[in-house]
Amino acid sequence: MSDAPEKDVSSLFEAPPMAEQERMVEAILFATSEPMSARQIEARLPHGADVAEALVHVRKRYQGRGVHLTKIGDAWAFRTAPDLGFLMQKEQVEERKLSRAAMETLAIIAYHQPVTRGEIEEIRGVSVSRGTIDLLLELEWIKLGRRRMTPGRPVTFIVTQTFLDHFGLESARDLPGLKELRETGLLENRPPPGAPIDLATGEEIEDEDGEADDQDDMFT
Amino acid sequence: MSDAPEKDVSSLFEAPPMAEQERMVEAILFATSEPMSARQIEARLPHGADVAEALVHVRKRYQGRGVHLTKIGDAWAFRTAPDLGFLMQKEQVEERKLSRAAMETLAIIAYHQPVTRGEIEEIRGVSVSRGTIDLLLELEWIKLGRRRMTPGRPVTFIVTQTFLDHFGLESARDLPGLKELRETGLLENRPPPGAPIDLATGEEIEDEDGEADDQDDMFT
Amino acid sequence: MPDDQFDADRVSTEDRLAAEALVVDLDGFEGPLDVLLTLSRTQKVDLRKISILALAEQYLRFVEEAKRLRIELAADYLVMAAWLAFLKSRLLLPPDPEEEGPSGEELAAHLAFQLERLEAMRRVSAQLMGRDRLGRDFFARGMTESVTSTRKVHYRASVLDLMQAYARIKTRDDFEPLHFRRGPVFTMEQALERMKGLIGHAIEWGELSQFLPEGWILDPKKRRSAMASTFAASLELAKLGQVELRQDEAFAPLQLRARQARS
Repeated sequence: MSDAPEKDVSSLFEAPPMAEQERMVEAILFATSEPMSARQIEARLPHGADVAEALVHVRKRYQGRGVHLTKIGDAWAFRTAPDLGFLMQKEQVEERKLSRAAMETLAIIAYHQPVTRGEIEEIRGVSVSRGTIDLLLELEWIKLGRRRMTPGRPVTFIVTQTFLDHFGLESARDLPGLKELRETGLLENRPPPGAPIDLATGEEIEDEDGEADDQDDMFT
Repeated sequence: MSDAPEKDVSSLFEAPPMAEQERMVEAILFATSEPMSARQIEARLPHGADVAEALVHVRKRYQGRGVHLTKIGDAWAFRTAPDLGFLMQKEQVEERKLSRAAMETLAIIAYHQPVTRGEIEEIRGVSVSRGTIDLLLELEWIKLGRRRMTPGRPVTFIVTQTFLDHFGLESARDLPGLKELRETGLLENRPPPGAPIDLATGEEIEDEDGEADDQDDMFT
Repeated sequence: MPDDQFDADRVSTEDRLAAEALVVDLDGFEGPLDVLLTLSRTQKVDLRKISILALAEQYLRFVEEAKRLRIELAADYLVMAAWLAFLKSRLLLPPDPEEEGPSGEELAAHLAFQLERLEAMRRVSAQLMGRDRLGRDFFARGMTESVTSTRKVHYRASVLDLMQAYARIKTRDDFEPLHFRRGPVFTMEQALERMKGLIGHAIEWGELSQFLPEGWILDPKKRRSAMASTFAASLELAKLGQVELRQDEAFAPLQLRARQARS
């Protein structure tokens, strides 16, 4: 559609050159979160663009590449080349936020390591469920330290290199102390949102995912 | 050790041709929105692949396209070309407007990193307001660096890969105006003459000798 | 001379107006250094050539103006005023060879450096914010692919979560409404239950304190409760003929062991 005379008169309403339209379609389809029909793409492009042609070009450009432009119904999307599907297997991750109980237990271990389970319970004021410790062990964020040389020789917990990597820390000592937390405003004067505390008992409210601490009868 | 058996074994795991490796890298990076380090990519590729070389090829292939391969710290990601941003209004995320204090604090951390809270306050002449550091941590634009080996061993802050990604920087060395600031000596740690007065608190500033090394880490 | 006089008056009128404007707008300023930087712009010169003496005077007028208008200034503004008054005297008076410390010129040079540095940080901050930004000018892949086959839960937690969790534990007590809280008590029943479980293994003499339950050892209050109930429980067990108790002398640690099977 674009001919020689159009080239030098690049008016506001003129469609950009095809190479440019192709770049645009490529970018739009890359960034979109769902497949888009030609009409949807067209609505985003400058007036006068030829979406059908641009799509043909993009499709050709990606032929034989690691990613293909594929048509799904009447919509278009970039998809991994079918023969490379095996590379995507590890991509399947479900993001989940760590429960409050686990977060607090982890924080205590990070700040007080090496620390025994009994000490964690003393600091948190509630008992620590086996599941919480197991999860942290499984994540390899904590590991067993030396046994305490006290009767019963309880095991202690310390944080791991994996923990430091995950939290981007050089060492657990780099975590700000209470005074520093207060100074930087991290330690707020109000309970942070989403941190319900049962004021009547000081006990923890169960986490949504049902990972409650076992409220042993220990303290009652 | 004879050559023959080795060869047989390695042939089992022989790396695919470079063109194929390139496709794989392309597919892997296309499938994720998070930057991936060469090592992470390598872990997904068949044994013996040369990720560094494949990345060079992919980067070249996408030069001038609607989508670019960008380097972010030591990681890589596909990003749309900045000049096409106007097409993507629908994908634009509502940006949280940063306060002037937060923007300045961020800039000070980026240009002076690793930097302590005291130093930020000394530069801005006011105490760091409650929640500023909190907000920047939450955005994952800053993180904790090593503690300063000075009295009190204060925590330090540095910028993150997410920061680099957000501002389209390949490394902290590419911060705008960095060279000029260095040349004019404005990034030097110049202690106040004589009895130092901290403008933020009216207190004496800690002895900050011998930390010039720290400061150079990022930029040399 | 008259020219100078006139000049000084004119400047001071301008300054007064500027100071008034600043005072009215005080909320918009981020501390004394910010005010100084704003004032320095009225000199309309390169920050390197700025007159710190003039700047100090401008600032002092600003503080006076605030006082006249009965506006309460934050302490750091007053600290700065005091310091600038000191600096001014140093700059005006001939140097006293007796006096220790840095010269007025050194102090002025450092203040100029601080102002220049702050301005530079403002400038680069604006440059940084004006860059093409992810999610606004350039974009990440919108349709991340995931092949359903291997499922892996990825737990997300940031260092901020970690610090907040810790801060939360450490401040929890602050948020509790006032109510009488029964101190932690380790009951005699609990102690008895526990001792019965342990006593079978206590073949050798051991001190009573070794039998305290985990979690009741560090906090002195809890320790006291546990000690009392454990002691009572051991008396009870002695009465039942299950343990033997001994004490070398008054106030020496109490020792106990399981009563030998046949006696």
